[in-house]
Amino acid sequence: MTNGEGELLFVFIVLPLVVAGIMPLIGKLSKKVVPDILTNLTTFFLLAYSIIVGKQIIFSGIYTTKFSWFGEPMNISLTLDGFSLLMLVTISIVSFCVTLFSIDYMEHYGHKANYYSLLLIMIAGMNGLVLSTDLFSIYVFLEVAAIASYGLVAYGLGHNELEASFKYLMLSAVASGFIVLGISIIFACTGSLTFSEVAIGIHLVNAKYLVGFCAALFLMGFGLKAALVPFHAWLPDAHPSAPAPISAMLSGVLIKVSGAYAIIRIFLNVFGLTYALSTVLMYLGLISIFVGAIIAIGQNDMKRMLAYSSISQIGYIFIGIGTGSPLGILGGLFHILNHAVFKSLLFLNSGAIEQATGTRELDKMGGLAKQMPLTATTNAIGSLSVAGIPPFNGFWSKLLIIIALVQTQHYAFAVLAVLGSVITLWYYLIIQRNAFFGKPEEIWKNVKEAPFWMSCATVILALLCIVIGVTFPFVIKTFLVPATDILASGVSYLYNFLGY
Amino acid sequence: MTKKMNESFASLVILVPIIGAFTIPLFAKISPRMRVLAATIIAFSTSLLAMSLIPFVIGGNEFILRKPLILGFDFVLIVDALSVFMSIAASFIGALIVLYSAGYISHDENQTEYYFMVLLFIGSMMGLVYSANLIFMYIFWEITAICSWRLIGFYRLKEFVVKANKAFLITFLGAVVMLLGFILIYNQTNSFDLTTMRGTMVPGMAVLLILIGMFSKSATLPLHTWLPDAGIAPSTVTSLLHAAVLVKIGVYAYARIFCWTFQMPDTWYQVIPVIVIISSLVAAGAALVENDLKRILAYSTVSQIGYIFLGLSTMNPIGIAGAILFLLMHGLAKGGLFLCAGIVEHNTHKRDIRELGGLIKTMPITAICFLLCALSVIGIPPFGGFFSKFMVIMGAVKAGQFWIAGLGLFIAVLTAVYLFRVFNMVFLGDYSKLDIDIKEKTKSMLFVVIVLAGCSLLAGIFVNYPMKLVNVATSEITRWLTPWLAAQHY
Amino acid sequence: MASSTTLLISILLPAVFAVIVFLIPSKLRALRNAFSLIGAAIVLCLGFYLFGVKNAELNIPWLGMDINFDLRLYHLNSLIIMAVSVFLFLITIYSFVKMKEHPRAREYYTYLFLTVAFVNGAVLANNFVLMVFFWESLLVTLYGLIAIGNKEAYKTALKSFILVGFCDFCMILGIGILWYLTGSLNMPLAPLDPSSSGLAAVSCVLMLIGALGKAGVMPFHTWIPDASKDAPVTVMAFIITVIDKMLGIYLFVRISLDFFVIGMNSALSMFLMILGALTIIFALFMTFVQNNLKRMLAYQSIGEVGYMILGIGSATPVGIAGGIFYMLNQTLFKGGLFLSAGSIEHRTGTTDFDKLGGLRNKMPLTMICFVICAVACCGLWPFNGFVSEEMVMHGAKETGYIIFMIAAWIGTALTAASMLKAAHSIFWGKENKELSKIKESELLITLPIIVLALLCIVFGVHNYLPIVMFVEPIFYGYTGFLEHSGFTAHALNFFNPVAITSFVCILLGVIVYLYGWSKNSKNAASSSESVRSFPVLKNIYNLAEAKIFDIYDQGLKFLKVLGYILYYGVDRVIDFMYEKIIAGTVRVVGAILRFAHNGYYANYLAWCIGGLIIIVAVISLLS
Amino acid sequence: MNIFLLCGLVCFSALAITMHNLLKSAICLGVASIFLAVLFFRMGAPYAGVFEVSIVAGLITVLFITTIVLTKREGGVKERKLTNIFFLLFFIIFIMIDFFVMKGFIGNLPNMPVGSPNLAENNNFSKVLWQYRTLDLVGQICAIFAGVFSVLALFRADKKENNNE
Repeated sequence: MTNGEGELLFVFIVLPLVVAGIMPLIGKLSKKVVPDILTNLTTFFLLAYSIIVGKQIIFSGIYTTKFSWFGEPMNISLTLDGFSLLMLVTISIVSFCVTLFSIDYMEHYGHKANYYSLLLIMIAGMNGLVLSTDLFSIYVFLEVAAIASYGLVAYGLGHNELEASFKYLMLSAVASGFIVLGISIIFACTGSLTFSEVAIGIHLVNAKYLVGFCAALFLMGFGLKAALVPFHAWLPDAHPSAPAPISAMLSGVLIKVSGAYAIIRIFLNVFGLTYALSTVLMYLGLISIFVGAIIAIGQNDMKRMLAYSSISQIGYIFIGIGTGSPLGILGGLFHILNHAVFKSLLFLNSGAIEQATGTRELDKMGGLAKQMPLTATTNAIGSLSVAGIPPFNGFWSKLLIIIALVQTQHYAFAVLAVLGSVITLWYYLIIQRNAFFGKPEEIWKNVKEAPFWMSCATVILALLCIVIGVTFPFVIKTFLVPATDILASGVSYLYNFLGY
Repeated sequence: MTKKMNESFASLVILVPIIGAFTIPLFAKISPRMRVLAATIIAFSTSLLAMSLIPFVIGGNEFILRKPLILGFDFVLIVDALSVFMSIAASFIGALIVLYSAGYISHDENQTEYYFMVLLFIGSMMGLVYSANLIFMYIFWEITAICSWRLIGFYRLKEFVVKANKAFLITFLGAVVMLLGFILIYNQTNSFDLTTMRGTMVPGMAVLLILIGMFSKSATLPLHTWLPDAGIAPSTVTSLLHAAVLVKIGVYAYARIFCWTFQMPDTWYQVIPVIVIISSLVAAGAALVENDLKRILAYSTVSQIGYIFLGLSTMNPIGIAGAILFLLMHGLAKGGLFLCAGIVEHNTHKRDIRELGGLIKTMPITAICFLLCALSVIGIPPFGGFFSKFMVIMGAVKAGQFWIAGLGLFIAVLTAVYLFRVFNMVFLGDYSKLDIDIKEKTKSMLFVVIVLAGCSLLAGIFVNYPMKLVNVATSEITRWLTPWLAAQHY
Repeated sequence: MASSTTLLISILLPAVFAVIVFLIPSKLRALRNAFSLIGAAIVLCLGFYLFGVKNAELNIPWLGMDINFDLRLYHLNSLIIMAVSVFLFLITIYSFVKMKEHPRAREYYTYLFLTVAFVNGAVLANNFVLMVFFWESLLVTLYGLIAIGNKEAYKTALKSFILVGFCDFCMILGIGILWYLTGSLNMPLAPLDPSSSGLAAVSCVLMLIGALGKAGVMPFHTWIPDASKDAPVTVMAFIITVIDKMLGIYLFVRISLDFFVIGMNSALSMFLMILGALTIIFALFMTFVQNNLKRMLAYQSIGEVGYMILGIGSATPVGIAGGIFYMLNQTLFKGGLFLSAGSIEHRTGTTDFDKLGGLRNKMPLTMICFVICAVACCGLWPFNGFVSEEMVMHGAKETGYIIFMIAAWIGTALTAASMLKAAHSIFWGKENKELSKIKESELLITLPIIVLALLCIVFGVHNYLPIVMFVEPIFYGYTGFLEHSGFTAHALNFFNPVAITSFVCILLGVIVYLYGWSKNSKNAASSSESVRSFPVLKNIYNLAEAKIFDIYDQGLKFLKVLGYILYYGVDRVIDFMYEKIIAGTVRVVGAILRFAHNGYYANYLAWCIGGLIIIVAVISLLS
Repeated sequence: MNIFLLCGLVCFSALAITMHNLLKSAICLGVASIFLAVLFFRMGAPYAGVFEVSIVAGLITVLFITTIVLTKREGGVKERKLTNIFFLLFFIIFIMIDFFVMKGFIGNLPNMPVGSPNLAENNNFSKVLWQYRTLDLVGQICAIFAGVFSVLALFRADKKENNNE
């Protein structure tokens, strides 16, 4: 615990906030150019910063900050351990590519400044959520990101955009209600809200049923945010109407941060993964894999199909984490990173197609590979890595998850997970067949390739897919192993590190 | 050959085609001719590299290159007689096919992707052949699945792409189930490295799963329907798939995993020959009834693959040697058959054999090459096919399975019947049906077909040269087998 | 050991000649003819030299796993090599003229020499794998030789390829099982007793199928009559009558002497003799009915194979010797008959009885040789046929079963009748107008026929010469054969019961023919009508015409039906399973689930609350 | 006494949902929040009670009523018959479960561990907010920013429509 470097961590929240604040003013000056540059600079800086800070973290253990402001002792405790570093890096990668993509994409939406401010607030909320060590601050930052995302989902102002965003708002309001109920019960039991004290408190007062009830509440609340199956209904409606970069941000990162991160952090580090929790997590994961995959096959709208596929991939993450074995957790976390990368790539691709052809209907699209070669190749890479074909990154995380399942004797789960990835490949081949691989239709004769910035974003993500796939040992060693050690050590991690 | 040389050659054999594949788009920018030239040079250099490993391996010594990564996924290359023989067979025929495709798809579009995928295919095949780590073997296995998906869907028509998807899905299902089998083994021996696990007993469940994967890749009965459907691809692709590379992967994996390394529970040694013989019987029956030229040849591949599996599953030296030799002979002969079919289709644009007839007058060379290759596939002596089929049958007999050997010979007669049915219908018979006059156009296509037919004949007559390498490979495989064989009262 | 290399040369030389002949462009016909004649001559000398060299051995390591390239020369195969080389020489001379204007003559000569090379190889081989290698290569040359016939010849070529191929594959299985029992692929020195174990019997039967299938025994014979119609007559004469018969019987003898021990009156010998008898009866009944000379001779050659099997099958010394001697004689007179049929066809263009007639003064030489060979074939007294047939009869008598004797007698009678029919309708029948200006065929054609006819006479009259020189040495190695081997003693004396009965049968045959001839208004060609219309025989003949007994056609129908069953029964079902069932179920389930997502907010909320309740219940239950 | 307030709160909010007329349901919502405020005061959370009365009961209800009046769409929102019955059924089940489960929890709710520094009794609301929960303050700022900007984004439409650049 080195004080003094607190400022380093605080930057993650303050910088996007400040830039978001001044963005409307800049919006007045110049409609398009300056906001673009400014936002891309901030997201790029965040990306570089998280990697650099990450480097130090790896060598010097955990970062907690306590610093004073204008003389008064402020106790803002932010922790950056391996797991939150991994999430930070994921957030910044996807947000950088999304902002790059939206330079061209948001042209015809108008009012970029507004859009960027909301986006930056969402990033700030997510960063805050990842860094916080306190149950209630997780809830607060969760709400921040949620509010920003309501606004962004409804950005298109069309009838169904508004309706989808309203539905999303209402459902997450209910979810937050249950989360607050859970937090208050925990507060009642342990008298405090910071992870370490809650962990100690729970350990002292052996209220097993109470903790179980709170776990259920959290699972419902954060599960809805993470679009697990019984609570997934809002995602497939929110995505088609949201603008492409937003749905990339939404299903690429927001689900994982506000849903998966919260559940994993609380269940593994605070409550400690009991047999009941792990079975519930695994069964939920399995159901969401199959429900998501099977519905996705019948879809005709490309974005709805990608939304359902996100639900199914989230299922893989939860199955991985649910096993509780270090390898399973490693696989789950690796899948968080991979899924963020290739799912946002696929959404950005669908955005590019929508902008070029104006339609999202799969059966209307002909062989676009001729006119849009770059988008076709990146989409192919993305689809193959989702399905878990070896040279790309998706394969390694699924492989680790399946090995963990087999090692913990969950053979049925392993077989079903494998079947899930076959069905995943099936509907991605349907996309390929309809959108790119078939004979070019006449009406798309004059379709042009996606503009520069959009294709540049997709290429970066596609390269990332390949690079992670090929250099997976390096990626695992630097980012994932520290995160896994923390989670695998479970509740004991809090005793010796954070009990100040 | 110093150790350094072998190491470099082994890794070169894999890297040259894969990196070469990536350079093809660059050459395409220069000019179409350059692209074709580059592709053929790369393909032939791969096969030359593979052949250069023979002197090292013929002495019977093997060479293992190991690069440890995390979690037991260390990258292991093994250069021994089995892998060298397999890589030569695959790369030589692959190179010929690339040469042939220069003439064949000269006027189709997206050829760059075609050459890229073919070279990537050969490269990943080399990778698979030399890798001794189950996970890397799986990786190359999947890359070939991707390449075959793109190649089968080459003509981009809607129903063709549906067939390509079907092929990709079935092979992926099999491969993923096989991966489960690997993980079961990993669970038991917690290592993926084959070199350290020679002779260990493997649980029945893992065997079943891995077999499903192999059967899906090399198209044996329950999972074979994708291979005839893949007939819609350009015939260079089908010949690449059927003869040279794709179907051989499953069989090679069987040889490397179940003959070279693991020992299966005893019931499996009775069950596999039965499955495999039924598969080749059904495929032979189907080939007798089919009317599409390429589908017949595809079904005949399915039935010949049955023989290779039969040879390998007999677990005695002569059976295994026969199966390994079969790989080469079948590759040459079936490649020739497909390329002749390619010439016929290229000129007449007809695929249904009932519409064709009397082509021997206009295309004499193709007809003769077709006949020679057909005889080699049937297994008639002066051609190489005879020795391999003979040894496989002898292996089956020595393993005590007389009924299966008898059925095998009956299937050989069936093969003769349907191959000659095709030959009579397409090349002999009355010429009136075809109105357009067909001449044998491109010389490069003919040259390749003649080379393949010649190789089948020469391989038959001078069979003792390939046999040397095969004997070394068999002795290596049976090194751990002999105590087990003794136990089986042979 | 210079002689061991000559073994190798005897295989490679004809092959080299074949390649050279193939390379000579078809236009330079003269050069090619000359070259093939010289080649044939060299092969002839080689044959005689090898016959001189009694024993030779050669083994070179070949494929490892005790498959090695070893050849062994001893009396039996040197005899066959010599005979084949003699015939090669005669046929090459004959083909100069006959095949002059044939479009694919180049291929013909190539296949001819290749066949001789493979025959030498097959006969000399001492390792089973090597023997099968050469044996099956003959399939290819046989296919080639028949395919160069007339336009429809490729169908018969395929038929012969499939039938003989099937028999060869049975032989491979037999060899495999023998290998399984004896453990070595070399020709076993210690013969195996087939009755010792079920497997040995199966292996022996399978190898016999292989041997006899080649020789053209009953079930697998149907390709020979078709081949006689389609293939060129020289091919019929040389390949099918000489080479196949010799090779088949050679292997048959090796099986019954070296590989297995077939005791007298043992089950196996009984099986063989019944097979022989049936073949004789069936084939010769068919012979008598034919009205084309070539088809008649083809059926007759099948009949003669029946005699050989009867002889060797009886497993008595005199029977075996008789069978082998019969083989030699058969090649002579059958070859002669075919060649004379060839010369008739060369001149008149057809060999149908009703188109021919009254050629006796137009083609005197052919007529004389034809008659000599025909008479030798019937087994009339002074000729070689009589000697060998009588030995076969003695062998059959020694086994004690009279039934086989009766079959042989019927056979002789029918042969006599059919030969008389042929000779009478071709040479003595009414003059045919168009054939008025027919001349005798050139010297080059008649010379081989004359040589063969002379050989028939010599082998008949001085029969101790061939027996002592050719047949007897075969048995030197085997015990229990030489004591009572007085073959030569009663060779030619006519006055023993067996010889007399056979003479009576010939007379019976002549009477049957005369009766038939007189009944059908003196027309020789239709003289067999009366037998044809015999009540029981009539419908058998109709069935035979309708190819009921033709194993190839029935086999093809069976395979077609099997193919349909397998294709629609198994393959399409599996494909249906992938296409419809799996894809269908997934889509249906997908549709059901999609129905649940109907976009109402209340539904989604209900889902969430329901999920919460379930999770609470599960957690409280489990923890 | 608390129980009566609780029942009042519950039935008024139920009424708010099932009422057809928008205006009436807004008023019911206001009354329900007043009940809640009284409950807060009775249970010794004065600050919470103050906030509840002033903001939720006052401001939000006023906002609802003004918007409903301004938009003049008196017509009620007719939910489908099915959802009403379903809602009622669901509501009753939830109440019953709640009744049983809560009894078990409240029974063994451990007493509040005394002496943790940031409990409300021994220091005032502001100290807690500023000293101990400063991070949440930052969160509040972000939330306000998010609210403002999303309103800005959502209502930018009319400007875009009329000058439709």
